[in-house]
Formats: sequence, structure tokens, C-alpha cells
Amino acid sequence: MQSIAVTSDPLRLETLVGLVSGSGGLGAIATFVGLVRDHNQGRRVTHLEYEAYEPLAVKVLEQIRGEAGTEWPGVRLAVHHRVGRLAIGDASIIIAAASAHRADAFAACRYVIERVKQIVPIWKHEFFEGGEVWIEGATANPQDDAARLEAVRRTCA
Amino acid sequence: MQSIAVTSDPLRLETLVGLVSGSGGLGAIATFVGLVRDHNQGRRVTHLEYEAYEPLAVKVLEQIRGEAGTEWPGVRLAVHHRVGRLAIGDASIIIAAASAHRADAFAACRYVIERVKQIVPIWKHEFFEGGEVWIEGATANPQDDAARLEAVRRTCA
Amino acid sequence: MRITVRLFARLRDIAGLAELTRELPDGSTAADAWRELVEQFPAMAAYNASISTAVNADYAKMTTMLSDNDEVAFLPPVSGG
Amino acid sequence: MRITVRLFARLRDIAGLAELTRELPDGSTAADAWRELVEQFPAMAAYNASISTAVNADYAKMTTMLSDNDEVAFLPPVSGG
Repeated sequence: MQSIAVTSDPLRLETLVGLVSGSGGLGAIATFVGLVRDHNQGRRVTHLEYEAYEPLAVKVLEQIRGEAGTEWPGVRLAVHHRVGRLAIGDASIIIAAASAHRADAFAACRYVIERVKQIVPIWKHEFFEGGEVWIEGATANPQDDAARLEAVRRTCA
Repeated sequence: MQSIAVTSDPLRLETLVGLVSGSGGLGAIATFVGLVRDHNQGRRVTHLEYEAYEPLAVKVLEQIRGEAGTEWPGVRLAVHHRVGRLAIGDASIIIAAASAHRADAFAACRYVIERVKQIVPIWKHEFFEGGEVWIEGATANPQDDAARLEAVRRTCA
Repeated sequence: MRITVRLFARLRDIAGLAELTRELPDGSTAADAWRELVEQFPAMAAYNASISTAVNADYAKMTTMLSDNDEVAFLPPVSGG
Repeated sequence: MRITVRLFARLRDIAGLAELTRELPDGSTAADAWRELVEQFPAMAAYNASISTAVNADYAKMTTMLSDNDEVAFLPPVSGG
């Protein structure tokens, strides 16, 4: 399994952890799992559909991993994002970050999810009781340094 | 399985995640896995032995979960700490924190590992090439509010 | 020249199509392709200020000049994670 | 009164024992039990400033008065995680 993937298969945390493990120098693994919630802004969500511009999404995830590698050298990262129809409680994204020390693992993991929400070309189609809506978050601009620095700030690094 | 445990059995990340899952309102799970490293302060580590004052360790972990629940209401937490002989790469602690939103899950997870290192009566006996040493970190004082606030600060909350 | 336009999320819903082809004059930019699209689908005008674009699966500026057989994607604000 | 003393980590190594019993005068505190321990095992004096104590498996102050059958634990600086 690739350490970066956009896939319609169910995501498995053990897979992501396995992808960053395997060196005796690692002392910490931080992971993040994003789950489909049953409500959003007062709407009762029935399910989601995620759509991706897949070749670009994979490239941008690679870019984000590169940014994290510059910020926290030596951190090992894996990211899988799911697409297609997801039920309540399904994992939409899993991130694993392994490092010698915990501060870098936590920071890199948090950084990746913040950046994913900023610039990865993936969209969430929410189906709720009584309708559906495309969720629209950030205008994707991978060159926007203010956004990147905001993601760094949120890691508390 | 209890959501708080001190055990000589190998730790399983899936178990911890399962312990905090199960509500459709959860949107984020953050986890932390502490691993035995093959080196420490220039020493080549061969293995570790963890010792606990178990009944107190379990109580203090409950206290920490309570503190996190006050700081981040609604967060679901599970913590397992391993004791006995551990090989390089083994997990010594796993923490899982689930919440509606990612900021609380990350913060609560980070808070727990910081507090564990401050006040849980567990000791690491390091065996390295050429000797052994008991690692001694913080003087445990669960009433020390400055330490607690330092742990909060590190979560970036 | 002939280009392929890829549409995602609500833009795809508005057009009722994920992909369409366009004949454009030489020297056209991604912005020109977008303007023509908005003429055909006026509801897309709501995205004038928030759209991103990619040319051949790399993020690009709206001022990027297009070439024959390019794939131009228009991306509404993203919501992954 | 008779108390049980529990020792951990390097304190246990110094004493060569995880547990021992002590007869102490009524009114003795955890600090008194510690002082007596240091008399027997002078190497433990290095921990005078860094020791924590627990009485009956709850953290306690060194000034805590002990009762018959209490379990007093002396805890060097911790290193879990």
C-alpha cells in the first residue's frame, strides 16, 4: 500500500501505522482519524459522498508531506483519504506521523489535516434529512503562504 | 477491556480506538502511541522494563481523564500503559481521544501524555549496551497546578 | 485549439457534466475558458471569486496560457478531510 | 504501630526489597518513616528533595500522620509514557 492514497476502499488505521513504523529510532506515533458525523450545522446527516480530482489530490498530498518534512525533519508520514459513499461513523481520512519524539509527531499530524482542508482538491457532498448540499470550505491556493503559516500555527510548534 | 488500564499484555491500537468510538456525534479521533526506541542519550538501548505502582497509577490516570474532561467537555478518552519487559519498537503507552471536532481530540490526547509523564507512578528501567539505569523524570505532585497548566499549554488549546 | 474542461462538485452539478470539450482561439487563458463556461452556465458566476484552476492536473493561475489538448479543471472551494 | 513500606524503581534496588514492615511510634508521619529508611539505606538520602509519597495508594503529603496497618509508598521521580 502506498503511504499516500485516495481510495474508495475502507481505511484501516493499522495500515497507516504500519506504513510509518519499522525503524528502531521512532519513539512516537500520532494519528488522526476523521469520521463522518451524524449531524452538521443543525442538519441530520444520512451519509456523505466524497469526490476528488484524484491525480491532483495525490500530488498535493505529496506536497503537504514535503512541507511537513521541511518543518519537522525526519518525521515519517502517511495519509489516506477515502472517496465515494461513506456512512455515519466511517473514516474519511487517516493520517499517521511517526517521529523520534512526540512533539514532532503531534505537530506533523495536525499540520497535515489542516493543510488537507486548505488545499487538497476533494469535496464533501452532504446528504441530510430533507436535502443535500456540497460543502465548500477554503479556496485552494497551494502558493498562499499565509494559509500555510496558519496551519503551522495550529500545530503549536 | 477497561478504558484505563495498566497491563503486561501487548497494547493494541484498535482496542483503544474501539473504546472511544461508537457515537455518531464523533468527528475526530486522535491517538498517541509511545514506542521503545533503540537509543537514548547516546546509549544503545537493548530493552526496557516498566514498573508501576498499579493501584495508584490507575487512580491517577482516572484523575487525568477527569482533568481533560473539565478542559475539553465531551471528549472520550482511553489510556493503556504497559508494564514489564518491552522490546525495541513495542508500544509502552497508547492514548485515544475522540471528539466532535479535531482540535479537542488533539488537545486532549496531547494533554494526557504530558500529564502521564508528570504524575503517573510508573518507572522506566533502561537496559543498554554496557549497563542499566532507572530513568527519573518529574517529581510526581498531582496538586502542582503549575505543572498542570504547563501540560495545558503544550496542547496549544 | 481544443481543450478538455473538467468540472467538480457543485460545478459539475450545475453543468450536468463532469467533462466537456471546447474550441478556443490560440492564446486563450484558463480565465478565458472560465468566462466562456460562465456564459453557458450563468449560475457558475457565483464562483468567480472563489474558483481555483488546474491545468493538466497541476494547480495553475487563471492567467495561464492554454495549449492544444490541455485539460483545464475548475475547482470550487475544497472540503476534504 | 506497624506499617508496610513499599519501594519502587531505584529505591527498591537500593533496599534490595520491594516491601518491608516497620514498627513506628504512634503519631509518626510519612516523613518519619522516610527518615528511618534513609538511616538504614543512606544512599536514599539523594532522594530527600525529589521523593513523593502515597499512603494506602493515594498521593499524600510527607506530613501525613500514619495509622496502624497503613501502606506507605515512596516514589522516586516518575518516568512513564
